[in-house]
Amino acid sequence: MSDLSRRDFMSDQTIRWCPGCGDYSILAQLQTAFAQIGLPRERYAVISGIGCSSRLPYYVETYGFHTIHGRAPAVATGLKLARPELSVWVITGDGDGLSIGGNHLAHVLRRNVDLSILLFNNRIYGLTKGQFSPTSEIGKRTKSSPSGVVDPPLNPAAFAIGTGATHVARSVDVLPKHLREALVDAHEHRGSTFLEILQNCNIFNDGAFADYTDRAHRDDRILYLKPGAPLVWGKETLRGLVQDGFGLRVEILDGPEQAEDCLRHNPSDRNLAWALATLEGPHAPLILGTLYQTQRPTYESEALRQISDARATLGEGDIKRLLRASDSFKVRRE
Amino acid sequence: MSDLSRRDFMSDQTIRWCPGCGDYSILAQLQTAFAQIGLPRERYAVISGIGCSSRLPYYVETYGFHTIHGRAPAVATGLKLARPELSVWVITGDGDGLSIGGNHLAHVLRRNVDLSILLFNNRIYGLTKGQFSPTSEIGKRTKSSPSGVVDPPLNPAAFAIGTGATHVARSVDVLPKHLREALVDAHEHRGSTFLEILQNCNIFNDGAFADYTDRAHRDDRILYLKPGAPLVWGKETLRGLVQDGFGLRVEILDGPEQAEDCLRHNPSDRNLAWALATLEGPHAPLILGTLYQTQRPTYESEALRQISDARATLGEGDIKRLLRASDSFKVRRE
Amino acid sequence: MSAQSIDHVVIRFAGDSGDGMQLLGQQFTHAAALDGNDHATLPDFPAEIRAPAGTRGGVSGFQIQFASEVIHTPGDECDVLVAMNPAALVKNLDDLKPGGLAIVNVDRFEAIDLKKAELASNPLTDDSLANFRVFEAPISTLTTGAVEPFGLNRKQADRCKNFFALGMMFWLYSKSMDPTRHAIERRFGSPFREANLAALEAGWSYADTRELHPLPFEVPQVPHIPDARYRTVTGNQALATGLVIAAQAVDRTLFYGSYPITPASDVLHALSVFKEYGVVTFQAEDEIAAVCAAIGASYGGAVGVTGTSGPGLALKSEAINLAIMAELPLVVLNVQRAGPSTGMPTKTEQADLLQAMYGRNGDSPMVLLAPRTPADAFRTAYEAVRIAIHSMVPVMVLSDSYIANGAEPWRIPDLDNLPPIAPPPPPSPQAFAPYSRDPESLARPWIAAGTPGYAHRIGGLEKQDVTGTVSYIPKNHQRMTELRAQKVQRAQALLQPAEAKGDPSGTLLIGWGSTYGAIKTAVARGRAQGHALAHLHLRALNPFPPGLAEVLSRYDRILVPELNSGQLCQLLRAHFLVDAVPLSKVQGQPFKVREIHAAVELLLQGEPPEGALA
Amino acid sequence: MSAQSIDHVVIRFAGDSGDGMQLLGQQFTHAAALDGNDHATLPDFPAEIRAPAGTRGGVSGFQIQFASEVIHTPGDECDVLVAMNPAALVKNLDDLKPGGLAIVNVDRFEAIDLKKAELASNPLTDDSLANFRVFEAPISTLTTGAVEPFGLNRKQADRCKNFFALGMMFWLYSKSMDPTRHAIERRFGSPFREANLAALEAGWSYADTRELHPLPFEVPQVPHIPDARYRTVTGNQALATGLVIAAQAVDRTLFYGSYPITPASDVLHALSVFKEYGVVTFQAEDEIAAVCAAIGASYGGAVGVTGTSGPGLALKSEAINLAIMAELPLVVLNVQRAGPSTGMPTKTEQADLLQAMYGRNGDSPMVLLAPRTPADAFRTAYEAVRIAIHSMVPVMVLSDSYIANGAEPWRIPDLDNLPPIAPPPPPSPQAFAPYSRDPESLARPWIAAGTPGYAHRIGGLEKQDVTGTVSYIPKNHQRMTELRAQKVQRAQALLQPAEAKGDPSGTLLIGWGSTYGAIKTAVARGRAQGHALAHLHLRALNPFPPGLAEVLSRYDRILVPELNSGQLCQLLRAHFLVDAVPLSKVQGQPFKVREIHAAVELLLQGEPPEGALA
Ligand SMILES: Cc1ncc(C[n+]2csc(CCOP(=O)(O)OP(=O)(O)O)c2C)c(N)n1
Ligand SMILES: Cc1ncc(C[n+]2csc(CCOP(=O)(O)OP(=O)(O)O)c2C)c(N)n1
Ligand code: SF4
Ligand code: SF4
Ligand SMILES: [Mg+2]
Ligand SMILES: [Mg+2]
Repeated sequence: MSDLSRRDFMSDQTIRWCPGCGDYSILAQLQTAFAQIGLPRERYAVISGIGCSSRLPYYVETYGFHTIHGRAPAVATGLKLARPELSVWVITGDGDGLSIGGNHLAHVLRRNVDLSILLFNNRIYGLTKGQFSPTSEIGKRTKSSPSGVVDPPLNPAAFAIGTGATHVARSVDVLPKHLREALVDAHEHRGSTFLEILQNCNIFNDGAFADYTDRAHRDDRILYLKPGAPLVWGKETLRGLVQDGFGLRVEILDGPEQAEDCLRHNPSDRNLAWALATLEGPHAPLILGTLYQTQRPTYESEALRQISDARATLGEGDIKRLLRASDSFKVRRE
Repeated sequence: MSDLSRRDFMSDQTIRWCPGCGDYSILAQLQTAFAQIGLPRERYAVISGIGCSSRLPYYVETYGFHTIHGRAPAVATGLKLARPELSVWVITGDGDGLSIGGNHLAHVLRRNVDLSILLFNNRIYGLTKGQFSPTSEIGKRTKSSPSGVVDPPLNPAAFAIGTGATHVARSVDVLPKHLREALVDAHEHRGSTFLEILQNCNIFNDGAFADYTDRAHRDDRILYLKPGAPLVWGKETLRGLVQDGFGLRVEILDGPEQAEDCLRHNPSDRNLAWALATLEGPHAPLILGTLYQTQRPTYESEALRQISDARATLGEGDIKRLLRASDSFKVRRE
Repeated sequence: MSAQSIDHVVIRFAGDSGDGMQLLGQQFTHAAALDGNDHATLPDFPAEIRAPAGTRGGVSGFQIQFASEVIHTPGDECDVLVAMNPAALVKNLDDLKPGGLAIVNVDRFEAIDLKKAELASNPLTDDSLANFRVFEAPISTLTTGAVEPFGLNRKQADRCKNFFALGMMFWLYSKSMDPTRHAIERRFGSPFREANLAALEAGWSYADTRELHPLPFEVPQVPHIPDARYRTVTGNQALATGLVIAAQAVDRTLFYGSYPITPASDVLHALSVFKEYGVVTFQAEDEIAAVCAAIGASYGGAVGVTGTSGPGLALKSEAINLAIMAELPLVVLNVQRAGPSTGMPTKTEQADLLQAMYGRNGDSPMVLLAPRTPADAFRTAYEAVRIAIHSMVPVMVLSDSYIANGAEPWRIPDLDNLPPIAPPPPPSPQAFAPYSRDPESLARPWIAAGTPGYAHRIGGLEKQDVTGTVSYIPKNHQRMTELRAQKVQRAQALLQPAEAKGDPSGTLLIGWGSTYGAIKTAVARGRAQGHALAHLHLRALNPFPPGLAEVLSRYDRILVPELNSGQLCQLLRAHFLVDAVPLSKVQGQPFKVREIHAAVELLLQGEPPEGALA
Repeated sequence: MSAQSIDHVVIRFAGDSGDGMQLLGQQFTHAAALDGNDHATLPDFPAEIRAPAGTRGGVSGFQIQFASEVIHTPGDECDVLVAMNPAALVKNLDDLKPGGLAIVNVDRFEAIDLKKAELASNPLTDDSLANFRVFEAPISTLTTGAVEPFGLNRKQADRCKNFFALGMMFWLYSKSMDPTRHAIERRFGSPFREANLAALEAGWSYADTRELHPLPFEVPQVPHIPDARYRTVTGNQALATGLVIAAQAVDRTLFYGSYPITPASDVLHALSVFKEYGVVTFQAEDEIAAVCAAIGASYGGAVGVTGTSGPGLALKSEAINLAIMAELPLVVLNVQRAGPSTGMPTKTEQADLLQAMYGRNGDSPMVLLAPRTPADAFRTAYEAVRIAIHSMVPVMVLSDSYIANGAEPWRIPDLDNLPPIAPPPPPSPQAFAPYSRDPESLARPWIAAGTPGYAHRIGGLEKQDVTGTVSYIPKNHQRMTELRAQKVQRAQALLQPAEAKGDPSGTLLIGWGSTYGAIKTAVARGRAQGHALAHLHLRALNPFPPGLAEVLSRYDRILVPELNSGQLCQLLRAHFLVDAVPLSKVQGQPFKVREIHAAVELLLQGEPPEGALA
């Protein structure tokens, strides 16, 4: 295995996030995951848009590009087509990735460019000081919604599944190990990974996920997805998901033995993933892990294969032939 | 009922579509639907982007605005907020609405602005003379994909459901009556309707839907959705959909009596809608009608209610009070 | 206790971005305002929400000049610098007057603090402060002591130290603490209310007992202030207010479509609380949707406005062109910041002028206006709506970060004195053609979608003159291109004629936007020294105001100070073929008076004025 | 059969957009090329795919001038007009020379056809054609007859009529039909192949037997043509070819990110077939993604190129600024069309110059180049890549619809004569700093992401000089702003010095881009009449070429003909304080030689030159 450590991926730049911001933890796990994956530094490229989250590339000792608001998936697509051998990461926020950049995100997911896309969802615009974002809840009062938000929030995982994404997962800033594993999974998936990372913005939206992630009740409110394992959770009360029509229902279980009756997770079932992504209701858990994963050829492999195929058939392009083309001529001398 | 006729909604402009284009039929049904709905001309506004399809507003004798590429949903949102009493229609294409304009479409659907959005899907860029679009099939050879498209297509209905749309339906240019009813439904739905209309571009993508819509086999390949009715179709061979896990399976039925065993359509079941929208496979039918419909407050009603609430509490805004604000002062005279 | 009277004072508060320096500055400003002092402020903060504590990059500053005479800038140099830590001290020392007073929170000068500030030695003990008077105050300790009774934890207690510092400054300038007491009472709940009040009092008493200065100062009120109501407004507040008043004047809904971006977001925030005035704010998914929604609203008869800053303006450019082609009224606020690209988002600059003028495909002229001071933004926003509706054109307002966040006293206007706003008179349905024109303004009729009898279609393709149908006829395109240009040109009729203030010949300084105060003060200073100088400040940049050519022709030399690489200068040279000389500052900071003054001196000596910035 | 020899001929084919006029024109062009005629073409078609048949709006035209001497334009007026229907006839009649020949498809002059063309009476029978020679040919009937054997339906048979018309013209100008025969054989399957061939032959025979003209004409080949290989290229083809050759010259992958838009799409089409050359084309979801992907590719070491037209350029402006700030090479093709907004998408214009120059937030200079003819687009694209990589800057190429679709003979270059393209030499990993600079060009090193030992971060925030870390230091921003400007300025070193052709004093005509041929011909004509005239044509618009100031100073009068409202004129006035006078045509059509000639005459008489267009 690699003898790299997190330290090898720490740049010399002062980190400019607020003390207590969830971004610190994500950064640490990303650096650790990079070491664990074991590629040399130069094989990683971290591409971001604009936002607090998008400052991340400055802090990672790899190639990095802090681009413009919402456009990181497009920049990353160009890079990946030019350098398919790189491990390319996209860092974005709920505003950057789902508001101004939603279309690029949708298209990169449908194309299945081999990128690991990390969406830091803090349900707020951090860098611009606290306006609501497309994932903010209805009724939330922010600087730009003093009477409460009226836009129903976008569901990031459902949105990603709807675009045809091949790998959709979720993790959270406060669970370092879970997050690290999700990051390594993202790297390993051939094609686009959409990893939503719930992240606390302690300045403008403190405690946005505390209902689920606070140590006090975490164990009772988080469902960790594992392929093949039953969809159950809870310590005080054991709960499980059962199929109900095309959807899911939460049931209280009498004991661990009942878990066997519950549905088992199958990440290759996109309809189940859809049901998991859209599950709502008073006892619905926070669902973490890989909701959906499938294999499809990547965009860049298909695009570049057309080039190698053409070369295999026609030979390496000959400039002279290009210049002359079929319709070139010498003037008939009279 | 209204004594308006289609003729009342025909403008004096020469129509500039290719002879044989599917757009003609859609235009005719829209004009007829307008007459049937029965509002006076000035109560309709038709807002489009750019594309062959987006030329439509010029041909309808109502208010109309041919805007810029991909942005019609945004223009329409502003109009609807300014004039909530109008019946506002958005005309867009698979390029206009799903490529450059995909993000505006996603956000207008999530917000549930009361708009009737008609996406003319011909799976090609018509106006720019035949490049592939986000709905073109893999492998398709076009001017910009001489070796075949490598981008997997976007599924418009699945995309719309993924954004949180409240009304998702599908129709086709060659079935005037079905189309007209779908248009009237779109108007009647309070909130955003996303109506995908399959449309033949006989110049650059002729016969794109012929496998399903040709008279010869139409009756065997189209499933018409009706609330409460079993999901069956076919004349030569009767087929039906049955539930299979979280998804659907096509079965050959022995006879009409077996239809009763098939699943029945429930447009308020979003998970079923998802399964219908993503159904694929050798015998999968073309599914037409309302895949999904639910009621949620519209964006403009909620946004404007904050204004009426404020006025109810604080009274009609008084300019003098605004100018003075709480921090105005007179200089203390010494 | 008596006090020593002085004419004007410049103070700067500097600390970490979490230290509450902006709040402190605002409270001091309010006190000065109530005392009838003229004042101008300059907040200067980092882009990060909580930039790393103790570092130079994390320093947040607030400067105010207040005076017993009319002033126009927040001042070049400070009389007093309040520094909450070493980074704040060293970063601002350059701007402290020789002999000026540095009030320093000595509790933050430990080795670790010096390291964070990248200092090799302690400025309090080495020679760096030799030229200044230094007052060392253990502000953190004293604050913690003062708030002890209220049961705050260490961090919470330390947060009160801005009010301690404010109390000291109130003593030093003999300001009443009542308004701040009220503000604390309104803003904070228990126990923070009590703690902050205690810190404020403690600061005052400390300054008094420790004799921060032998005698406190007093800045008397400005004589002959009209007995009117005033407010201290920032440029962004004034823009928002101007828009609301203008929409009411024309009796239409104000629609503001925007996407958050520094430093324009506060306009969105300000407008979104004006619900009872019928203002509709729409936070869009991006800048393109924001401007398009404003255009849609305007098509529906509302006053469609969109606001952004530089990079956002770039994104809006395609859609602004739609408004130009559709000939719909639209107001675009561009609160400029330092570019290009993301640049320096919280710093000021005037470098979007040529983007505003030309940043669209095709020949696409639009009206450009620029406010000169925070208060002036009210009138500029009002005029923008007026012209947009009068001429059926998009109008851009070029504000900047300095105006947006700076504050000054604003005399609340008498609404009856504002010019009326009226759309072109609509023709009868029979006589109606979408692109018929008012003979004076050349404006086409503004028919709100939904109006019975006028259904019609518009769009971004070239239009046939009068009928508005799509047209590819060559001569028609030429004619329409000319009409669009003339329409903008004719908006001159709504502008004040160009007027130079000062000497009727000699050297003319021309500026636009936020450089007003610095240029005006520099010209006054130069004239006091006997130079023949005048100042002309443009509110309208397209079209130029009537009479500008004539004014320009009267002067031998023309100097154009701008916070960009010479953009207005370029326009003046091209239009008037005058050898205007640029004075370009591109540092994310406003001009200092002395920089302009020095440039004038150099110019008069025949040297390139740029030397003034070296 | 003998033929009458003439020097040059202008013919125009006009019919419905479904009538195949463009194909017909291309075939005729190819025949002229093979005969060694110099030639220039002007296609002119509607935006609609199949605009309504028979209407004026639906007319598609193709004009070619071919000659036995060197020519530079497709000609002001036609010698022959081939009109397939009444709309095509009346719409083009203004451009037919008095006494010129109108070949008319009389089968399409029924009442219904006249109505579609909005004609009250039949031009063949009223007086409208009195000044012309008219040849009435029942082209539809004859074609249907000729193709009868091949079992086509009515519609299919009628589609062959363009080849019938072509056969007639081949007879009239004594051109060999072989190349067209081959083309038909390659392009069409049975039975269309046979039918089209039959139509072609029938047209020839008909012209021969019916004596379309007493004697056919012959345009001899241009004397002294170098014995080299040629191709007839359109501007878009030449751009695509230039890019591929440039990328090969620097041994990097060519990456082209684009979103379809008329008239730029053909560059995407052309490049997407060059797979075996390793060219990667990416059809993005919009223009923003297209340019961003090109920037990403360039960050990865590829030659990143993006292409679009006016409205698309507006959308790309924010991202181009990122390339300026990140100092990455990028080539942006802007194939201009008539604006503003959607404008007239298939018509030509040069009105994006100032958008290209200034349409970005902040001070954001970039290099601008413009090809002057279709063939010249090859060299311009090559130079654009060369400068982008040499100076690590974005470079924009301003082509237009006229160049994009027009064609002319191009002498295939000898690759050894092209200047080399080289990135700034990379420093050692130890000495590496992302924003260190080459002392000559000021370019920073171009390190492809993935290169071991050089990992670094870049972005759109202002950069610290040398290190490239984020910096808000005021003086640094000034310095970096100046460096970005100087870098563009220093690209002058790669440009040819400014040179005026013609008289050394008197009146100078300055142009840029596609107006080259018209200005050159007009200057020649004026000089032949004894006027002292010269012509200077700019390939580089930013920076201007070396020596331009000196050239300008030699002339008394400067006239700037442009297809816009005076944009280059504005830049020249501002930069050089010269009283340059604009000649502005904004009609979606190129200049005619006579318009420029007339403007010169007026100018020399002291009148405003605009009168020439009235
Ligand atoms: C074109 C453009 N529009 C707007 C902005 C201002 N802006 C910067 S970050 C941001 C949103 C940040 O929210 P999010 O993506 O959720 O990131 P966070 O700060 O919460 O991590 C906005 C609106 C910008 N920089 N550029
Ligand atoms: C900003 C911008 N980019 C590109 C174009 C060119 N363009 C016009 S329509 C179109 C796509 C049309 O496809 P679609 O929306 O599917 O409509 P259709 O013509 O097929 O009905 C494109 C790329 C444009 N007009 N504006
Ligand atoms: S504002 Fe919020 S998201 Fe941004 S750095 Fe601070 S805590 Fe983190
Ligand atoms: S190109 Fe296709 S979509 Fe466009 S008008 Fe013609 S047939 Fe219709
Ligand atoms: Mg966020
Ligand atoms: Mg289409």
